[in-house]
Amino acid sequence: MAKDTRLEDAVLRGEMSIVDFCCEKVNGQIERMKERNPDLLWTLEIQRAMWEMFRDGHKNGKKVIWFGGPVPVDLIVAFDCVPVYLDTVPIRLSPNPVLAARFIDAAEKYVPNSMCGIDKVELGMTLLNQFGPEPDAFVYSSVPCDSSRIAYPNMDMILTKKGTPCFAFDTPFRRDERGIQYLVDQTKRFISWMEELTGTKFDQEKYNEVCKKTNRTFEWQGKCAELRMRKPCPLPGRMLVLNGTSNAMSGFDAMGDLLEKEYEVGEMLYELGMGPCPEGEKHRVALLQNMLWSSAGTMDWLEREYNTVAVMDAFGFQYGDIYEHIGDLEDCLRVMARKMQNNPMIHGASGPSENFIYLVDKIFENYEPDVSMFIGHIGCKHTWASAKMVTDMIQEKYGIPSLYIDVDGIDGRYKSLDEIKASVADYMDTVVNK
Amino acid sequence: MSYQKLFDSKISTEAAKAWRAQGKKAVGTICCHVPDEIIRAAGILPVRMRATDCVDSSSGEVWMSTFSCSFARSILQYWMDGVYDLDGIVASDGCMMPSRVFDNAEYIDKKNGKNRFFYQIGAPRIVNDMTLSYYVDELKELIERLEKFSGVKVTDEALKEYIAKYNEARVLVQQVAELRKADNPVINGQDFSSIILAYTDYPIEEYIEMLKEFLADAKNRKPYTEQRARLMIIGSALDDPGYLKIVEDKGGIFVADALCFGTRAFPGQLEVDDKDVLGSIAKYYLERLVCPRMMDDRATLHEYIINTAKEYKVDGIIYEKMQYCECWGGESVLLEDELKEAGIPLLTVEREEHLANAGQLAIRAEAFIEMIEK
Amino acid sequence: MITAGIDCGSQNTKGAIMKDGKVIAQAMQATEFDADLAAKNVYEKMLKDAGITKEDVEKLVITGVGRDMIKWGDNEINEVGAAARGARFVDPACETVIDMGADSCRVIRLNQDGTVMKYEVNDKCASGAGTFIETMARALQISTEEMGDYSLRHTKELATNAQCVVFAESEVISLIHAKEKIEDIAYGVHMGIANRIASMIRRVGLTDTLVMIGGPAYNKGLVSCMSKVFERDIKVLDNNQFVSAYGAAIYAAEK
Amino acid sequence: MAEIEKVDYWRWTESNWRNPEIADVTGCLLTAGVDIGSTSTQAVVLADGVPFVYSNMRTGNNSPDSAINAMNWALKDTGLKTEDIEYTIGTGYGRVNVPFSNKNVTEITCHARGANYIYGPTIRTILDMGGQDCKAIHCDEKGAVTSFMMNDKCAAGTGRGMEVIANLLAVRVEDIGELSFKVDEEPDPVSSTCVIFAKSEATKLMREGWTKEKVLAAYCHAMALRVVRLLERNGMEPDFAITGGIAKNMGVVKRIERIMNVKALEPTMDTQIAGAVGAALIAKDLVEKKRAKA
Ligand SMILES: Nc1ncnc2c1ncn2[C@@H]1O[C@H](COP(=O)(O)OP(=O)(O)O)[C@@H](O)[C@H]1O
Ligand SMILES: Nc1ncnc2c1ncn2[C@@H]1O[C@H](COP(=O)(O)OP(=O)(O)O)[C@@H](O)[C@H]1O
Ligand code: SF4
Ligand code: SF4
Ligand code: SF4
Repeated sequence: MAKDTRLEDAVLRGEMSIVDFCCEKVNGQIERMKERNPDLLWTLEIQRAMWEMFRDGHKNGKKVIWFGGPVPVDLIVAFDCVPVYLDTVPIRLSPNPVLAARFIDAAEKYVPNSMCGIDKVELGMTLLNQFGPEPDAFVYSSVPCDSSRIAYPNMDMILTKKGTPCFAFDTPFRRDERGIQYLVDQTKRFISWMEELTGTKFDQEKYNEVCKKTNRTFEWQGKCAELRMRKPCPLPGRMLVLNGTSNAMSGFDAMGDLLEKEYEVGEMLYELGMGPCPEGEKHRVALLQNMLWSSAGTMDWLEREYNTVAVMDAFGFQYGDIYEHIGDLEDCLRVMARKMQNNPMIHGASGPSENFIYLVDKIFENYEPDVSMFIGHIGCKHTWASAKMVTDMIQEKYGIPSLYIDVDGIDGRYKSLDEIKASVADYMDTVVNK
Repeated sequence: MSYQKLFDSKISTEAAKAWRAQGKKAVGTICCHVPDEIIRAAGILPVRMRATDCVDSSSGEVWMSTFSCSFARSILQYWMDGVYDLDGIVASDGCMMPSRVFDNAEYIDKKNGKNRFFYQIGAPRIVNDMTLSYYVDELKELIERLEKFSGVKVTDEALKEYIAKYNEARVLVQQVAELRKADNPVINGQDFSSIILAYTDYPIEEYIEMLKEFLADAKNRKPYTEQRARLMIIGSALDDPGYLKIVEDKGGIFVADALCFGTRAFPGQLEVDDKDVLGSIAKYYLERLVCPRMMDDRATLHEYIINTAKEYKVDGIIYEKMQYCECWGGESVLLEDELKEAGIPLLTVEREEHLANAGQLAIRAEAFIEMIEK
Repeated sequence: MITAGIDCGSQNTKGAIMKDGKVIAQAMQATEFDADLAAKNVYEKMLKDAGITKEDVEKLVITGVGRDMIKWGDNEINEVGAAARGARFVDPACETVIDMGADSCRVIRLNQDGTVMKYEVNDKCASGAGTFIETMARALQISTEEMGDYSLRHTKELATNAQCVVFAESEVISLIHAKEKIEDIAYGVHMGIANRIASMIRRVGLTDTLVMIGGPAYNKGLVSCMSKVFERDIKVLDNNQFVSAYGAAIYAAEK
Repeated sequence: MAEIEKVDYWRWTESNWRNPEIADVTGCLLTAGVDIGSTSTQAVVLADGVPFVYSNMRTGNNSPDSAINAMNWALKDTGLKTEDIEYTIGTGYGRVNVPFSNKNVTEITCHARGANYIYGPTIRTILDMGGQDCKAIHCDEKGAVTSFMMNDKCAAGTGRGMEVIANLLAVRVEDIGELSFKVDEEPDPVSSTCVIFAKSEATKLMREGWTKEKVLAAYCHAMALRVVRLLERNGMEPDFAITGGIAKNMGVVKRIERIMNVKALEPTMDTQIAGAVGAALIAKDLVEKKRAKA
């Protein structure tokens, strides 16, 4: 039976918005899941909650705010607006190369094809104006990543022409005290800007509520991360993708609920001595760059074929900061600033390479992987340009060599799942299993 | 001493060698937010690093991968090969590529037990009062480090002295650029590019002398008369007059540019506020037009390009994009349409630091010239 | 114990039969479209040469890019593992192996115990492999085998720049028009390849000993250019085209 | 030991032509264009701006010889000699090597002018697909170039790749187009259009039991996709036409039309001579301009 591609075709013809597509897709998945695997429904709920929130934002009388890079999301939520984390779009579209290609090609009309697929999709979607609800504002930052530093200001200019207000944070290159203060100062301006945008005053009470929810999200996320440190690791590698979403949705109950559930299930599996590897965990791998969004199937396959589980990826790894003095605005702003600086992969492992090296070192220390893979997204040239330093460190300190392969995490046309698997298999056979 | 050195684009290390022979320090600088005035005031010679004539960047590639801008990668190669024998590097985070040159150079240096001087300035990408004060703080820290390193105290007097010198050079370079406005200019693109590149290697005093001598002699030079089209060049870092030569051999003449190694590096004058000398420096460097690394002055950059093209009576613009250079690569989104609106023809070409496919550039350039010649 | 290995390359299929750590037969044939047939022919020829039958062979292992096409082996091993084993067999001291074939190039760094420490594979552009040289030889109107000798006789350090096989071909032709000598052009071509694979080698780490295997290793001009780039001798093993087939046969004898 | 080439499947047919409607050219203004491409060479002679004779042959290893041979072949049996031509323009990648030319002009300018003549003044977008490169050209109603774009660095997706495949599969390049439609379902494009890797990929597919037709379809498909990107980047404005040798390969042309959802204009003459015709027309303009001045 041929696959039903009516939804995809509608998007390709420009007749359906991305948001509607994602909502329909996720609802379809949920229906199927109800029949086949009702136990796993919880894994999809967050997707539904998020995409429907994007879709219905205007209907619910809220402002829809696009954001890219590290920005104080909790404040957007506290102003009762819908925060749309743009990176979720390319990541959501990437498993379908044809769909991603529509937006990538639209962007490539202007920008070089070497630009990161994440940013190409975001720019392409803006050029084609196909997200769905028109954004009421766009907030972004000068993340230390060239691709987004080019894509965002371009999107800013396109949106500004239409009269959409935009706000840009200047992310300091280094992580230090001066940088934190710098971000706090900018955030204060951002609060006034939001007041003007929404026509409401900043509400400390509402913000406190959001802080609590965010804390809950990061506490559970921390616990899930700890679960992954256990041996055998009870959670599948594929779920690492969620780390991206958690950032965008941390201020909502749904995210905390999901992670709590993930933790419960993981704890249960651990008790039962079960995990994603059918014959028990033989190896654990750390991904030095991002998750393979376009080919997450590689993770399932590694578990099945090699009993090897991905325990952490460098772009999803968080040592999430927690608000300690909720109610103390100055203190909370500092925590937020720290989050903005520490966030490893809201386009993260960027800034000075030493941050990246430090981050990966922490992963090896905490998760004790015995396999190291740099499955490098080609768009992310600045991580590629630190890769040797990082892998040299791993070799010297932990005695583990690293596999390098080039992939396009968003554009599946670059390398197929089979090609990626073949390269990984060669490595597993020759270097890991000797 | 003659000004002929101005026309030799090869990297010259003699000035740095002579400087260091006196027991003084010389550092490499990378990118546009490193104020040379400060480095000189600390008694240190700044040498702006470039990669002219680098044929093989395979060692650079080992560290920075094939997915890196070859200009940046070649600088790392030169650094590793010892082409630049200097006491350290001061960089500003222009785009991520030079930042990685800096990171890798520092890492390799430590690994080899050398421990030279390394400092990277975090330069804002947005211009307002808040970012300016952040930049001032970054420069203050730079000064502290430099003082410790060279043992020379950076005083306001010294800063003012060098500001005056660099201002003088700015005026002179602008005068050289003026020459290009003539219908039959006495310098072409290759000449101008070499003149700008010379600035990277020599102490400012020496550079000023050379410029003065050249300007005094300029009217004796034979004007270029055979050109079929007046061109402007914009895009990624270009430190190779040989590249311009290919186009000029086909009958074009470059009369204007918007390049890192071009007029754009010497705009206006650094106005000093006696009460806040460092602040004046910061203001000048932050506010001057640099490149698409800045996030909020794209419109000004585009305006600059269009106005310059008009002012210099340009027939067409050649926009060269280094492979893997996002910074310049992504500028087309709005620029293309704006140029179209202004009626300025545009040719976009990809390139690499090492001039590999000269023939391909030649054919594009020639066809472009045929298209725009009057 | 008798084992066999077959290396089904993109251009040639090579085979070896080993008995107690010694090679007793080897054969080679162009792979062409029917990899299965080529492998069968190679296998039969070897059996005949060795004077044994299939039943005498305890285990047959297949390697090479075409290994998926051959279903009658007892096991398979990937190209990296085979090359590593083979190279260690022929030269027990080797640390880094450059395995160049018709379309591909791999650089493999070995641990002391002969297992693979790390490796690099070029699979995006054919500009650093045998076919590149073949195409240039055709443009120069000499045979691939002659390229090496011509290059060794160069009198000038000509540089060629183009990476793409096709553009390189026209570059070579324009050099001929420019009356450059074939010797110098051949040298330029080899130097270009050596420079292109230099970063692969540096990435796995430059060791004291480098060995080269695969068909292009017969090309003395190429080898000499590589020696020049790395400032050290490149060892070329005997029977270098068969090394991976040995590796497969050795793997068959393990466990 | 020189290599023995068995049958050269990539050798497309060379041709020459004479306009049957022009019997006598005495008194006519004769101008010529010689296009020395990477793969093919054409010589076209115009009589008062109307095509009189042309030849189309393979470029040899020596461009000046190719130019002379092509010209001689075109003029064969006309009683004319190269010297009888008033003005000749050389174009193509070997344009500087036309010994008897008065001037040289790039193939981009010439193709636009030639296409304007062949397809009429409504032509706005021209895709020139040759042996080693691909160009998307925009022009105005006079056939003057307004913008253009070429493939960079990598020759993937050009005629040379097609020739390699032709040789590999033992199919004549002329037959590729037709054969490539003899498939039940359009296969996915080959993933690599690199000249070398496409060969190994095609070999691999053949080993997996694909038919020749299917492999050809997959290759034509990939090639079409590649050039479409170039077209999209430069913008597509009708009317649209394809020139160059690959324009004769319907396997690629039809696929481009399908992907872009446009119809290319039907050529009225050999698409490979567009460049040379353009050169000869520019030659005519120059002579007329000069005469007007004098
Ligand atoms: N004597 C030789 N001199 C130079 N090159 C050779 C020689 N023999 C083989 N080659 C080259 O080696 C390549 C084939 O090597 P091989 O290892 O068999 O490749 P593969 O394993 O990819 O089939 C061809 O490109 C060929 O040109
Ligand atoms: N009748 C034909 N059918 C299909 N392909 C053809 C035909 N004639 C020529 N070609 C192809 O066209 C290409 C040459 O195109 P051409 O425009 O002449 O190139 P160039 O101008 O670069 O020399 C060759 O690769 C050849 O294979
Ligand atoms: S993956 Fe890398 S290049 Fe892409 S957006 Fe993130 S940080 Fe930037
Ligand atoms: S701006 Fe472009 S050319 Fe300059 S260093 Fe960055 S990537 Fe390279
Ligand atoms: S066509 Fe040329 S450059 Fe492109 S991948 Fe192939 S060999 Fe490399």
